[in-house]
Amino acid sequence: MSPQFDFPMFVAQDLAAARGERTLFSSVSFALAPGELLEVTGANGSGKTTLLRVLCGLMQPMAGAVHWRGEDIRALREDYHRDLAYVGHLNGVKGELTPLENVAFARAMAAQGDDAASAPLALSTLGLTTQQQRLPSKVLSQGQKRRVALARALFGRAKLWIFDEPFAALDAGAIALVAERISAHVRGGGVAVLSSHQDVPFDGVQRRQLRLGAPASASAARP
Amino acid sequence: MSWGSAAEFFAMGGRGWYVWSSFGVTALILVGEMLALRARRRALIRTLREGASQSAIERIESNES
Amino acid sequence: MISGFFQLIKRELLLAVRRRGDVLSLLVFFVIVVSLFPFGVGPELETLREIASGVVWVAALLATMLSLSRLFANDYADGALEQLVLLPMPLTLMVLAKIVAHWLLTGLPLALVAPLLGLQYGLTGVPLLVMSLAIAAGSPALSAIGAIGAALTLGLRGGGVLLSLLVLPLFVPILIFGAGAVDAAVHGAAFGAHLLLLSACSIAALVLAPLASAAALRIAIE
Amino acid sequence: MIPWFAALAAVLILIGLYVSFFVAPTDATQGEVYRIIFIHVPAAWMSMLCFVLMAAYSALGLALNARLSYMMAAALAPTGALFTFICLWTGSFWGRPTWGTWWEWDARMTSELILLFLYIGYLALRGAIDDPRRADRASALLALVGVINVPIIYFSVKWWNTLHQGASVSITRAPSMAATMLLGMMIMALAFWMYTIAVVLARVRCEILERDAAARERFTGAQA
Repeated sequence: MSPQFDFPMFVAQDLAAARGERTLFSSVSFALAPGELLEVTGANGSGKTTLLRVLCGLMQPMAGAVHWRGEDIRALREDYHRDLAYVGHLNGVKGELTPLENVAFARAMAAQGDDAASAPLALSTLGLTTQQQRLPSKVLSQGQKRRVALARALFGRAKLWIFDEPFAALDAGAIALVAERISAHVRGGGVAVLSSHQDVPFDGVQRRQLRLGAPASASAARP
Repeated sequence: MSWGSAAEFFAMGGRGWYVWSSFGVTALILVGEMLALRARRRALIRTLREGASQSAIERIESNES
Repeated sequence: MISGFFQLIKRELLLAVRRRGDVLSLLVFFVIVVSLFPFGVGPELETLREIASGVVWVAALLATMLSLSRLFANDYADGALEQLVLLPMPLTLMVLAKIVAHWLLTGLPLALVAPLLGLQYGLTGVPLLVMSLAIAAGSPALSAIGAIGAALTLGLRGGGVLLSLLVLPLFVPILIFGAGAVDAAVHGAAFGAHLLLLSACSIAALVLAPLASAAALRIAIE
Repeated sequence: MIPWFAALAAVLILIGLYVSFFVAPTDATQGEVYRIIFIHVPAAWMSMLCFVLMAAYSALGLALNARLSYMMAAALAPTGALFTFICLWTGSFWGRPTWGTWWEWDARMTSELILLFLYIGYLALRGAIDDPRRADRASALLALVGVINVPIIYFSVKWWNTLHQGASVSITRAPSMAATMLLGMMIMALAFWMYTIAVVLARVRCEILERDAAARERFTGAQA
């Protein structure tokens, strides 16, 4: 199914979410066409993580809906997950397994079993030496574990990338590498939504901002 | 079923202790639950009165009756 | 879809091999608990033979109970659970895979070790075989129902005690049929019905529990 | 509306007591002590009814995501647990003079005991979760799993009981049910039902106030 370029792939309609009784944000709406990147910014505790978790279906919003290719993600569920790659605050890397095993497992589960061989390639492009790839992940540093988590997502075939502060704990070299991968993905017709505190340049990409925490309803302003 | 005398009624055929303690415990629990609820409600009203404006209290009490 | 199911079981077993201590500590706990009873009840083989089925089964129940928190807690802590929920495969199937993996790491070892303890209680021959069969047939239900409890109490304070409070009452039918089977074997009575009832419970649990457990997981990771 | 149910409950209890003490005849075998049945059996019925209602409201809550039905389920739990406790207490007090043992491993009493554990599990789970949304939905799921297991537990206990002791006289299969006895139990059961409605509604109102107060506190806190 060739992606029609004008058709908005990823739409959020007046989303609202709360933590306990306190409303974090309300009537958040945006529509992303292929080849667009949305950056969610806002102070700590303004609900960035909650919004991203609602977008990938981990959390039910109090109000509003999220549509992927015109269908509500609650109805799509598994099909939606096939097109989604999510990296949250937690890396989701099993300490007892080596980075290779972690990425290979994720790759096999995401029904892209064929390129299990590309796991070493993904890890090495993110700066993990072959020797490091064979150690149990728990001995790696936080930055290296973050790379393993990103390696799982950055080289898959998912069309929609949702990353929660992907650059956290990464050094400058890694940040450039990851930013480049994300830009390439978006330029190639993918969609990306990410939250971050550092202002990282994405060359050749139409970037939109969504500010959370502003008292009035936050809507995505075109740059 | 008529009881000879009040004493006989309480003796309950020699098993009075069991019968009356069962009924007593049941009564205790039921009444206790009611009182606990009433106390909880009164405490809530008090915290609400301190925290909130007077109008909120009237609204609560008005929809009471 | 199905390859994913076995992939997940393979990973769980791989994890267990890397953390060899877990299965071992489970078995040691099982053996110690069963071996404690003679000190309380006295060493006469007559009485031990009578209580053997009950003691072994309650110990198996407690051992399974203790290892239930391992089902989701580690994945919840390191974020692997989120990735599991976001897999392109139904979460119910993935939970079933986890339950089967958990059974392979608890129910099966317990069923293999149980006959040895039976010897300790003066049982020989058929009852030992029935004991192992009963535990093997009943423990899938323990893992399945336990998975619901583990998912419900994920990340809560006092998780262990709370988990046992929720799950042990639901284990009672399994305990009754399981201990009943061994007891019947010990007294030479027919134990076929018991084993059938046990496997029926297990099959029902393996079909229904993943649904409830998946729903509980979705609630827990919010 | 609550005072109506409370008044109705009080009236019905009085009538029930009158019937159980002044209308029901002395029992041939057990003499007077069997009168405990007039609270033991209705309490057992109510403990079952509350659990089923709790599961129904939980299912409703999960389906419609309606906050109120979660609250109704939560409000039913303590009352149901108390009725289970009353049933167990009166059962053992009745067993002592009649069968000489404080605890009779009879099928009905044993499953009542397990029902009490289910109630305690429900209340413990609800107590352990702070976030109201998760507490509602997790406890609703537990109630559903519980209600599916109650019949299984009952039949397995019944099967286990007949296996070990043979068909011993079941504690609640009282001596020949004279019409007035049945009437007495029916009235008491109705009285307990009215009482439950009154208590549950009152507790729901408290729950609403509490969540209202919590929200207001945070709101006023934020403003100050």
